[in-house]
Amino acid sequence: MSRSVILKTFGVLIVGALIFLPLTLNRYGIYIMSLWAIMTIAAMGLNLTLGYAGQVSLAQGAFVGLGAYTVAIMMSAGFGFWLPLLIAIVITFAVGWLLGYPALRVQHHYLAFVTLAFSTLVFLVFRNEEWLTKGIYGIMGFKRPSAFGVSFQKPIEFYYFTLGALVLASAFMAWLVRSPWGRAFVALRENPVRALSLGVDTRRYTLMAFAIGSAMGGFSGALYAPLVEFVDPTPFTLALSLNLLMMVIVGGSGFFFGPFLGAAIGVLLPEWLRFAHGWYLIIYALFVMILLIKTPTGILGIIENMIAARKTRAASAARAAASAGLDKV
Amino acid sequence: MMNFINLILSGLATGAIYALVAIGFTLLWQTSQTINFAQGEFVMVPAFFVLATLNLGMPLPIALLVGLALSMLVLGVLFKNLLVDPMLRHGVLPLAICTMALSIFLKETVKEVYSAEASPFPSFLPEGNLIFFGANISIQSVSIFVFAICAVLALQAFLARTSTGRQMQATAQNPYVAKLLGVPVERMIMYTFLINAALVALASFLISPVYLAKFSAGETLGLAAFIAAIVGGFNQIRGAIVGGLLLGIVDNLAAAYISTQYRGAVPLFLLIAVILFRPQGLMGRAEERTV
Amino acid sequence: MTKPVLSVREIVAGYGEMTILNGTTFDVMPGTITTVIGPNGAGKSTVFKTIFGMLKARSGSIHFKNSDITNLIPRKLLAQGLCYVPQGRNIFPELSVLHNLELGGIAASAETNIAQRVDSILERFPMLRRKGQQQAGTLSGGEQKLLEIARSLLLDPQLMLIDEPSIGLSPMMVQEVFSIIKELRAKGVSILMIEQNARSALEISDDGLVLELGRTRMQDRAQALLNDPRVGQLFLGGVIEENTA
Amino acid sequence: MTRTLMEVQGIRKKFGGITAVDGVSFEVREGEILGIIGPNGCGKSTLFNCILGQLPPTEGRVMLDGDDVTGLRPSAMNRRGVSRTFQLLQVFPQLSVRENLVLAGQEHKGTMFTRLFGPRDAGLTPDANQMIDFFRLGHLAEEKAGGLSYGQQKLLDAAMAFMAGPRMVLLDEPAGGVNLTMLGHLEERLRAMNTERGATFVVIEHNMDFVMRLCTRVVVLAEGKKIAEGTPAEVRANQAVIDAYLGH
Amino acid sequence: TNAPIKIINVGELSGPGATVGTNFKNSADLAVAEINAKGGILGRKIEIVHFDTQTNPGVARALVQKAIDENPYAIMGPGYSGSVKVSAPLAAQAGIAQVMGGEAAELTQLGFNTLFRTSFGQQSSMPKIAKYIAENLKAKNVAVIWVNNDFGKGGRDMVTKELTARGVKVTADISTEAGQADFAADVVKAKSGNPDAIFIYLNEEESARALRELKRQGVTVPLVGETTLIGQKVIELAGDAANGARGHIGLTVDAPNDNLKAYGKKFQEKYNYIPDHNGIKGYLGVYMIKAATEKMGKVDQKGLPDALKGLTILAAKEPGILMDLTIDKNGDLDRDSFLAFVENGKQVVKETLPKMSK
Ligand SMILES: Nc1ncnc2c1ncn2[C@@H]1O[C@H](COP(=O)(O)OP(=O)(O)OP(=O)(O)O)[C@@H](O)[C@H]1O
Ligand SMILES: Nc1ncnc2c1ncn2[C@@H]1O[C@H](COP(=O)(O)OP(=O)(O)OP(=O)(O)O)[C@@H](O)[C@H]1O
Ligand SMILES: [Mg+2]
Ligand SMILES: [Mg+2]
Repeated sequence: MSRSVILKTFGVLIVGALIFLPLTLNRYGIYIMSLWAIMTIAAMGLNLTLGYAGQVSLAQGAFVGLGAYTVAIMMSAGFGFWLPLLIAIVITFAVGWLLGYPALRVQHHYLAFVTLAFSTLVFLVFRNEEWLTKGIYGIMGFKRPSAFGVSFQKPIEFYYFTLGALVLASAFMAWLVRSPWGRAFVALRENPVRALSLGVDTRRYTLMAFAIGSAMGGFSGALYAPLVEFVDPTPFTLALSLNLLMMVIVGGSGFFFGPFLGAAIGVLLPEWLRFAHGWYLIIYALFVMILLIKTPTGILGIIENMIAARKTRAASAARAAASAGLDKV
Repeated sequence: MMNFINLILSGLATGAIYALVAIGFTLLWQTSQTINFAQGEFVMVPAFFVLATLNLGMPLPIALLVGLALSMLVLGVLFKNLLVDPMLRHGVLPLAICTMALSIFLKETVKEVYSAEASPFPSFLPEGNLIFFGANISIQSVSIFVFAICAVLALQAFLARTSTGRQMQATAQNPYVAKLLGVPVERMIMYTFLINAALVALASFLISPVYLAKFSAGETLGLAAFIAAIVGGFNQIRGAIVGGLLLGIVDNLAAAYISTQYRGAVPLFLLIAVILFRPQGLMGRAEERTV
Repeated sequence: MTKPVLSVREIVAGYGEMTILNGTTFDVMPGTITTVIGPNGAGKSTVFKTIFGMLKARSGSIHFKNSDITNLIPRKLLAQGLCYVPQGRNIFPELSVLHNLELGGIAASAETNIAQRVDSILERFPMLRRKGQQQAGTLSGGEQKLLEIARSLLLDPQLMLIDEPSIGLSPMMVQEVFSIIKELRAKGVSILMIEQNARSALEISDDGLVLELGRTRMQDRAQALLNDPRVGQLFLGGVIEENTA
Repeated sequence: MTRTLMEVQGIRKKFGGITAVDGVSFEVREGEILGIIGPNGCGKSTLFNCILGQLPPTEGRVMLDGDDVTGLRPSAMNRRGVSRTFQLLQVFPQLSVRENLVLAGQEHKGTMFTRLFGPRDAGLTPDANQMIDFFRLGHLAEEKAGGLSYGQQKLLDAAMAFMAGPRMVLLDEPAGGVNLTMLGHLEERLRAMNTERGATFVVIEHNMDFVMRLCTRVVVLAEGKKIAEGTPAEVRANQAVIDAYLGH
Repeated sequence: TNAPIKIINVGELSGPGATVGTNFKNSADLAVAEINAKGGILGRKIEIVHFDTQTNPGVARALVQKAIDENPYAIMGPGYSGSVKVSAPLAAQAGIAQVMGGEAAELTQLGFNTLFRTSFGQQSSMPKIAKYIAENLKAKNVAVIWVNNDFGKGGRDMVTKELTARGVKVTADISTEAGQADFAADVVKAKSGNPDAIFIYLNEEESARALRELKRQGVTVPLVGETTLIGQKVIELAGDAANGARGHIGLTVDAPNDNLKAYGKKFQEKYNYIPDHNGIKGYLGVYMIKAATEKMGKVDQKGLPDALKGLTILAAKEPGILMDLTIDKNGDLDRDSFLAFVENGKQVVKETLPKMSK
């Protein structure tokens, strides 16, 4: 009981910090917090595809890009924000579904390389199809959204907007992974052959895992565009996909709160390290390596192991007691 | 026709470079199930060991030896002991991520410590061109080509023919069983990483005169090597050669006859097609299992 | 009285925080077959893993002949004349059957002629010769197990640990494996074997051992155990409520 | 009364040059317990894989309730009420024993979408709890399945196959590694399901005592071909079977 | 007060633009050190801080925001046009001068009156090149080989426009990738258009590789480019193959100018390599700020943009500015430039092209 109290207090503190801390930050701090919220959404999507369903994807960055471009192109054409947002989600869902098909044939590193290729192809399209994307010059001149007469123009306003989106996305995710689907996704990861023979339609679940994960990426991209108010191809290279992957693994893949932590490390840590000037990336890379060496299952993996160890100790004691109770026949 | 020969020859030359990088990549996979995202950087770094030694006033042959030794130490022993050992049993992914971080680390360190500029790198091979079918091709390229082929043949024979090679493969497939059969698992893994380090060092010495020594040189190279390895067949060393050469040629033909803007896309389509229709790669053998 | 070839004393071992063996103690006499029986999850396999150094003993000691072998690594144990056939599937699926077999000889001393031994084993298991070039992973379940057993015969062990050799083997193959085990005994090799197929195993054994919840509950002559009504009820298929933690 | 539930017609399976199953035909009658025996590598497991769509047969057909179900995917077969166990261990190692069982039971009601909006533990029927108790897995319910002993995993695998209340179960060496006392329980359970619910079983097994006690009919394979079929007693007396399989 | 004057450089210190940004940063540091050694600006030392955009416009925008929050005297960078475009509105809104390295023509047309170039800009160099190709070389057909990033694309668009306007046809339009090693296919493609001249707009390393490949395939038509084709660095890397290449150069360390040479020497002493044109941008930028401040006679953050506008700085008075230059009302630079050839492994200036406003 006391543990749940601790957890609840901790939760309230974090939520409180997310709501009130930005009020004390300068515009840059707020921007970083918004970026964290947006990256968390994308990482959450990848966590579904990779962490729960076990489908290695190196294309999440491309989906963020697709979402961002959809919104930027449509907003520039005067569609407001909400319709483009919806379309971005629908498009990334559909493309994600299609990208799932290779996963039906190949797994693990093979799948990783198919998705890697896809992500590079998407980058080339962003860069080369100038008629649509303005190519390397990028798209500018669209504004942050407003809703119900409330504008999200100012940094702090837009931050609360992204925070709201994050809450929405987390709620959806929490519900999804706790539904029977969540268990079926895990079954895909753990033992697809057995799952199939238990009636789990592994094809559809695989496609769904890709589609939903990608749509979360698209959602995140749709928020990224108005955050930066400029979209060009450079942020959506393979590096972004790799970064998101790193966030998921470092936070703890397959754990609900993994992406929150991972994104915090991926987005905030480089900021905190800026004092180190040119060395900050070196320190960051070192930090990630040391962290992974210490906790190869991610930060939450370690915490879970600790909790499991405590439970096991109890079971172990019970077994020892029972064993001692047996007399020699 | 002349153009075509030119394209093929120069594709082969570039392809040989890819192949050289891909070999180590395949080797690491085949003998320790490690996907090394820093493989490109591994090829970039030894050149800087050599340059640093040259700056101390050493002659080139000494500098090359020092470079080789430092590579074996840093990219072989330290890499294995500090990174791979603690992570190997946790599966492919965390280690792969770790190598991504390592690639950032190596790149940025070279940039901060040495320079962000491309530096010319002395070649230990004679300059000059040979004439093939009327087209010029540099001695450098021919040497890379020959060296890549020799490296593959030697490694292939080593893995397939010698007991040590077989033990290395056994270790990769199932370290648990290997251990209980008495395979010195630790030592086998160490061999793998030492061989890889030696390979990347040699690749670095051969390639850097063409590619220049630059902190970012590994990026394109690493990616191309990935693709080459997969296309050729991840579980066969000789796949790296086929994959590398094919990639070099396809890249050139695509740029010449399809589109330069999308030249990067064509090898990727090749990659996707190969993975989907022949996942074991052109040279690889299928992995089948009964349930 | 002869000295035991293997003596296990008060072993405590387990996985992570979980302690499975709470002071397991028993002896194996030279040149005998000893069969271990016990319910699923009793810790039988765990004992074997601990003896063979795949799992760390937290306390207690294991002596082989005259030396202390507690927590030695498998390579050292192989050199001393132990060998181990674990439960489940333990092959290199992507290597050929022949290569799998040859890898069994890694720990052999320099003077043993592995090629010749491989040949004589292939003589005994013609199936393995027939499928020599096939990838081991494509063998049937029983064939994989046979491959594993065959592989363990490449060395000259003095003590063999075999974990449920009969799983997945056809009756004829079980007979074959049991007769190999008996031949080994005739050559002076000691065998420690786990079997669920307890009756047939005890019939060829000299000694028997009942393990439950990580402790030795009974140790006696095999014949005595076979005749003991309590064992019959508990582990030979008699029906009484059994004891699980 | 004894309707034909499944008919296997001339199944052949080749792997490259190897013919693992060579034109095997037999039928499974509703409510029977059919044994399949044969030497190692004679194609029993491969036959199961072909029947259940895990592998496409090179030739031949599988009829279920008179419908051609050849090449249906295992999940579809499963939803038609045919489930199976595996010879080698096949559980979900990182999930707890209970989650393994819930998963085994959840995919049978409604469509994928109604399940999404249905209760989380739709698969946790009273059956599941009963199953846990029955297989003596109660004290392990919250353990990760990957940490179970061999025999325990084997039992869990069998329990999963029974979760959705199948009409027909194909068991691939269910007795391997299972303690004899437990095996007695398993046998009773199969018999009970057979008589009470009319469930049909096809059992591959090398434990001849088990086969003799349990099965009503036995099919014998050797080198991919059917060499005998009949009651356990008939089969046991058949010289070809003795030569190929039983030995002396 | 005597507090140091704070300048914040937001540059591409990692990612694809790292070489660009590092040159810019090092040179800016060099300039700051020189100025501080001589007592600073109006007696006050300069303090320069560097932020890394990771070559990502989103990050660049955020960092310019952060820089503005720190209320600096002036902002330097970024070097990539996209990053400049997203960040310029912020600086304009805050009224802080932004002295950047972007080359794209449109940057100074967007109407931000706090934005200043440190280089020539493609809108001034490309017309000169197009004119040379059309009038001096009398070329009818031209192949354009360019690097497909923000820098190369801008140049390619500008030169294509200028060439077309002069009746020259672009018969092969060849995009290449940054870091590309093999130019065989590109050269084959260029040849297939039967050009009378080839315009090459790549980074230094790729220029060298392209030149080698052109030589290998026996191409003899004139090769025209910018600083990035005929700089000392390219010559060093390309060897013989560079001979005969020619082009327009705004500023390079090899220009026939003592100030430039001195700068090149100092840089090389400090950093051990030859700076490229991005280096000169960073160096100039700091001196532009210095000159404008001294003209105002006070350190006035809000007055700096106006002071920079229309400013003419003479190298005789301020050697750090390297060559006389005038800043126009859009923030573009105007000054002399050169036409140079590579002969026998040396850059030889053939002609000085005067300031446009003269
Ligand atoms: N890798 C593991 N991690 C955690 N617990 C384990 C592991 N392996 C076994 N156990 C636990 O240890 C106990 C004993 O397992 P062990 O494999 O020794 O049993 P066993 O007597 O060999 O049973 P069986 O007859 O089923 O093979 C079991 O309760 C099991 O849950
Ligand atoms: N993928 C494959 N490639 C090649 N041969 C295969 C493949 N799968 C199975 N086989 C072969 O098919 C034959 C039948 O295998 P199967 O697993 O069906 O045997 P089984 O009757 O179940 O044997 P056991 O009783 O040992 O389990 C074996 O000889 C095996 O080597
Ligand atoms: Mg066991
Ligand atoms: Mg089988």
